Amino acid sequence: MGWLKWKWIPSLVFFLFLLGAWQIVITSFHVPLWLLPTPTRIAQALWETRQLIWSHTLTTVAETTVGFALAVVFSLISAGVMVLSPWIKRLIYPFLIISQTVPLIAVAPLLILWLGYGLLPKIMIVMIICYFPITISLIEGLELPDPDYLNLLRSMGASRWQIFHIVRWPHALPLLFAGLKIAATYSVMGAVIGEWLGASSGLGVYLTRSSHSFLTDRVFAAIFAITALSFLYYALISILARLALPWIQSKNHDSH
Amino acid sequence: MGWLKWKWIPSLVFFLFLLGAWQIVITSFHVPLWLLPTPTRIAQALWETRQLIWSHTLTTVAETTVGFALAVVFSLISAGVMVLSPWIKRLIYPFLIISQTVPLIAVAPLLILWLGYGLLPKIMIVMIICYFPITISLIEGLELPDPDYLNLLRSMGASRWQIFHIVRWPHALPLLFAGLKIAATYSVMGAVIGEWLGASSGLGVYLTRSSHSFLTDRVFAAIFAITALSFLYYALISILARLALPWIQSKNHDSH
Amino acid sequence: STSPTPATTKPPTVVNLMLDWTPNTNHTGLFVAQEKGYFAREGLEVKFIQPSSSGNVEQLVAVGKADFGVSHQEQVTTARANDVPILSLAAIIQHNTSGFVSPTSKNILRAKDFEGKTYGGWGLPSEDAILKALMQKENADFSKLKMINIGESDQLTSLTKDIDLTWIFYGWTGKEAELRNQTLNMMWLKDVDPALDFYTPVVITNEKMIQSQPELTRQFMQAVSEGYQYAIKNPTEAAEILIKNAPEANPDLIRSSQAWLSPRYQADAAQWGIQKSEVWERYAKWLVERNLLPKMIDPSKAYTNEFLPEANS
Amino acid sequence: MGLSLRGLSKSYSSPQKNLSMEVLQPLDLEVETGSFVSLIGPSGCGKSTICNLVAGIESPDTGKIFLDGRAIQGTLGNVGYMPQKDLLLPWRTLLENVLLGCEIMHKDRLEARVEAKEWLNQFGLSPFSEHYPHQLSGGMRQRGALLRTILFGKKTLLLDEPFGALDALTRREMQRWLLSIWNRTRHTVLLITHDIDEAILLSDRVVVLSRRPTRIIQEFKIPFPHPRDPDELLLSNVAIGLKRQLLDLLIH
Amino acid sequence: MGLSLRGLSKSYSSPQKNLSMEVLQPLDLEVETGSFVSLIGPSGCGKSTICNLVAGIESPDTGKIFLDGRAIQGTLGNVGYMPQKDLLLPWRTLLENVLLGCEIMHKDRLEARVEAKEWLNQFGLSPFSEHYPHQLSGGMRQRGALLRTILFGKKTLLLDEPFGALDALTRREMQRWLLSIWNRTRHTVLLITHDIDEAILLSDRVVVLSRRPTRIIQEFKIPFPHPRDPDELLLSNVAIGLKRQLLDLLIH
Ligand SMILES: Nc1ncnc2c1ncn2[C@@H]1O[C@H](COP(=O)(O)OP(=O)(O)OP(=O)(O)O)[C@@H](O)[C@H]1O
Ligand SMILES: Nc1ncnc2c1ncn2[C@@H]1O[C@H](COP(=O)(O)OP(=O)(O)OP(=O)(O)O)[C@@H](O)[C@H]1O
Ligand SMILES: [Mg+2]
Ligand SMILES: [Mg+2]
Repeated sequence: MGWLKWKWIPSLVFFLFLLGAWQIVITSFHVPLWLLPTPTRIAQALWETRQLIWSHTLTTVAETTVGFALAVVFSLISAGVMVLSPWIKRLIYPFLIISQTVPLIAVAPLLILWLGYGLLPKIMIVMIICYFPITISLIEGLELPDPDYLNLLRSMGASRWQIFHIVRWPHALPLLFAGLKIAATYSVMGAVIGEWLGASSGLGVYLTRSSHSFLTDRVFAAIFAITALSFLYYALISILARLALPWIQSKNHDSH
Repeated sequence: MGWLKWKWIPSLVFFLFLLGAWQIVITSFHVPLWLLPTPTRIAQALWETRQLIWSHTLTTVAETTVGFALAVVFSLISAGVMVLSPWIKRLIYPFLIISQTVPLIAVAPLLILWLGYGLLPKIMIVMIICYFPITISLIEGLELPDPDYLNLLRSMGASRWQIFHIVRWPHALPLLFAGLKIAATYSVMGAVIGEWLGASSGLGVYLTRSSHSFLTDRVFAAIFAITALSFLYYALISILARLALPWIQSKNHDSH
Repeated sequence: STSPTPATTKPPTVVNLMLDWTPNTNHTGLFVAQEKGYFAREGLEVKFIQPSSSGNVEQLVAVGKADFGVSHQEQVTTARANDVPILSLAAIIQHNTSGFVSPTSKNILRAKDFEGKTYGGWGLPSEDAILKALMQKENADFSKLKMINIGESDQLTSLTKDIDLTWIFYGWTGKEAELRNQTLNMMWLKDVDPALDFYTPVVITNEKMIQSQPELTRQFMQAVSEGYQYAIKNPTEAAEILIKNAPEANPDLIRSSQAWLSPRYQADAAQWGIQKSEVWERYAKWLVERNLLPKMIDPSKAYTNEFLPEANS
Repeated sequence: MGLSLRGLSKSYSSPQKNLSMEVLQPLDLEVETGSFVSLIGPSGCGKSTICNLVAGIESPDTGKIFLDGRAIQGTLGNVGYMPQKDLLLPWRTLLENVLLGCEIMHKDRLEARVEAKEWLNQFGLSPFSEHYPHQLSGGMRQRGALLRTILFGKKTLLLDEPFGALDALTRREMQRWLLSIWNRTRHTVLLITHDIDEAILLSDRVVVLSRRPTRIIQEFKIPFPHPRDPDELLLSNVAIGLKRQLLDLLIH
Repeated sequence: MGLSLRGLSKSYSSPQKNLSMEVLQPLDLEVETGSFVSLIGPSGCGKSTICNLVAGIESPDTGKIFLDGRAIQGTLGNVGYMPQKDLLLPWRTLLENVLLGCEIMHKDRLEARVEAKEWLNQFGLSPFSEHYPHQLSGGMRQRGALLRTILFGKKTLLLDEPFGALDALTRREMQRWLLSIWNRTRHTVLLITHDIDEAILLSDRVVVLSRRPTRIIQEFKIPFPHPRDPDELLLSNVAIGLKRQLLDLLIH
């Protein structure tokens, strides 16, 4: 439980302080509920609709997990291909950059139009959002090992594949995990955008319905659930990274 | 004109080929215009509404530029403070991570509710989107110079501020520019989300109106304009980076 | 009654008007009032703002970020039941011109046929209730209708693909279907239950506005009213005014929509904009009976005709 | 037989002015099987380039390289190459690093491990076999790299300044190690060094290279028999005379 | 007067088992003003630690450091320190790097530039003053670092293996440079080296340190007068005798 360390205590205290301040300001200024609810109201809404939120969360988790996994698979394939063939890289790389500038919220409705209202378009949106940071960091990691390492292995007569899995891949792992963390942070947002644009269940649906019913406390409950879910993914990836990178782990430990 | 190099020719050819294929598929399968327009139709829509697009673009440019600039200012201040005071960093850093997991599209309507629908909420959204990547990379850059450099300067009796501007800052510059590039890529999307939720002009407004009038060719024209604008920002930052980092420039040139 | 004040003597009062959606023929009268100078004559400078479909006009008007807005009786009712202090000043269209549509090829003629079908909606709480009521009347099983939320997507295209029926405003989406030669079966909401012949859309403002600036409200409504009257009398010219103000929209759609909608603004009412208490009461009761409102609202506080101009003007 | 370079030349293109820079003039060199030859020469003269050519990482512009009569220029995996940097992979423990060659050659894992552990023991590295490189001192890392090169199992070794980064004492120890290993195994060794004492101590023959473009200025036979006593040898008059000669050659 | 260390001790805590590792036992050392003292000792014995203490980057556990009678332990900016790595800032040209000290001391820019250019000229670095460090060879970088230390303008210099990464020839050149500069300026120098020849060639006194925990085993006076002739000096019998003594001491 690395994240439950003493050093986070001040942050936690600060967070509770902020919540308290929020509560006091709202109640003392009589801000109406539909404008900004108090933390206790939000907690109450969370508790009252916990079953509803839970069932919506399951949908979102399914979309996010599948989309994320697919993004990882595609990243591995395309980064691998681009690293093994510089020619293909030169062909595709500019599109990677440009694709990132295409506004997702404008394209998402089209995706839904083409792919229907099932899980598919949300999975696609999550995948698109996650694909870029993972691929970019993976390519960088696979390409940047010290050429001296590569030459050493070449001098030993290692095959391309051996060089890949002995040098390039372990060298790319830390960067890959950095990319995965970013992707995890954004993945839930991708699913919510997708659901917002058309779905029958999911946290995005819960969010829209609450907002259309002027239930601002539930809107905040939805925001809380989405944030918590994203953070959970982030924490999971962080723990996975610790396990997968023992040498980095030992390095950081030694130097502190 | 570094980006107009021979090495991008294959990509360009490939891009034109894709456009051609798109055109042929649409026309030969008689896909209706409102489902997916041909590239020529999109180009036509771009040309016909060029003045309209231009005026909407100006609004978006204004929002993006101001939001981006503010994000840079806040990043500089907060990263500076966090680097100079590790205590404050420990207090704030977790919130930085968590803030990134808060779903912007859920919070954006609230922002508009609190700030009105003028330029302000869009600028805020752009700022929030840009702030994170800039700050994270800046902090990393400012914190990670080889401690031997810091010790060397300390041994010379340099002040904190001298160490900051002689070592930390130049060391952070390449990472800062990497963060700026990411921020530039996302900034336009932030403005479009803001406009989508309530505005009287901007590319997001053009996009929604076209979409609600079932003018799919103009929807694509809008997507094109947004992409082009984002890419322009990206290119600008890249050029700026070259000018600001002569030593990296010379390094890359030497090693190729 | 109001006496026109020359715009030259006083600087105009700035007024923010928030639409409910992309500029469309529901808004024609507003743009006419702008173009023809009715607002200016009343000493007003009106700024138009447009949200996306999931916008929050009601809250924005309630907090005063917008002075006036375009909304719907359903939203106003739900909002008031949640203590959001807004009210309706005029019904833009006298009768509900919305309804459920399905492609003719699917042969959905009655609510009984909804079973086993997919409905694509806006994510409004009232949708479930209306469809449920509709189906119960014919002893159909509501649980067999699949509900999905289609948000921003093109409803007509969705009808050809993933969904079987949806809820449209005939004056806009129905007209687009005609332009596309897409034939639809329409089930008008007003025919389902008299309670569902509610006002959609309406002009709204907040309670503070009518209390603190009744004169401004009256001036504003005077101009709006004249704008719609012009649109009723001159559909062709009104359409061109809207086209000028909504350059992003499809002019053909606007023209055909305007021709259809102009006679329906006022319809059988004595005056444009008039609202009846029973319409507000009926609909709110209907919702309360189905547990869709946290509490019954006071209809007399939800709307007012007070700011409409005298009938003879 | 052994390793022989015939008429090897190599130029690099200088990026700025599209000029080509001649590094090796046609160069001939013989390293007989089982002999120990040192190359010594000014910085930047092309010593590492020669190693890269023999290891097959780069190809010569002209000329051939023969290993036991077989032309091997441009082919890989023929010799054991220990580059100047230790290049231990940071994500592998010392043992895994040392086993790298066996893995690439698809040798039997278990057998290789047993052999590697025995060698690690001899090198005084047993307690550190599960350590990552950053947990080792410079000397340990360099010993690991040498061990990796030896365990790769080739009869011919290229050692490019193998002890460059070590302090005087560790360096002396390593030189003794290398000497004792070589006495047992009699590899064919081409050693690059900038330390004249080291060259005299270890080699059968020392080859002195000129500044760029590089040619061989002179060769010295080192007349001491094997096995050698390092402590006495270097302070002997013959060694001091050789050293003075070598220095003169390198300076002028 | 000069630099004097009195009863200096320092321990590091070992992270794994919360054990503390004693690096310096109480240690006394005098470096008279204008004299050149070399420290020599096995790797990891604490030589760099001594430098860090004198430079003020770290604080001693016990003991004091006096510079011309003033206690300076834990205070910064008193001596010119050249660490083992060259540590030229990659984003500054050679000239800007060399001027680092003047910038930190807020000296007059123009004057400093003129002086720096003259020194660069003397060091044979004039044509490279606008180059970035990665465009320089290792020798040039190290000369730049030495120049930066000298231009910092302190009378006392700490040089931690200043020529560690150089090949034999460049190293010889650099030693001559240092010798000739010192002959002119007569800085108080504390030099750390692992090269016995270098220590003999440059110093007035060589101090030999033991393995950890470190104490002084022995001191040697080097009896050659200044200015010295490097070529002859090292091959003289006195030097060879000293070298043998030093070696014996370090090995056993
Ligand atoms: N890839 C390359 N491209 C261009 N020039 C190169 C390249 N590799 C080496 N050189 C040049 O070739 C020359 C010889 O380099 P090499 O590394 O063989 O020298 P060396 O004798 O090993 O020097 P050192 O003792 O410093 O290791 C150098 O001047 C170097 O600048
Ligand atoms: N910050 C530190 N934390 C813990 N141990 C340290 C630290 N700095 C140095 N040491 C230990 O102190 C001892 C002395 O280190 P130091 O760097 O002074 O050695 P040195 O004599 O300079 O060696 P070398 O010749 O290899 O440079 C070493 O064993 C090292 O592991
Ligand atoms: Mg070399
Ligand atoms: Mg040291």
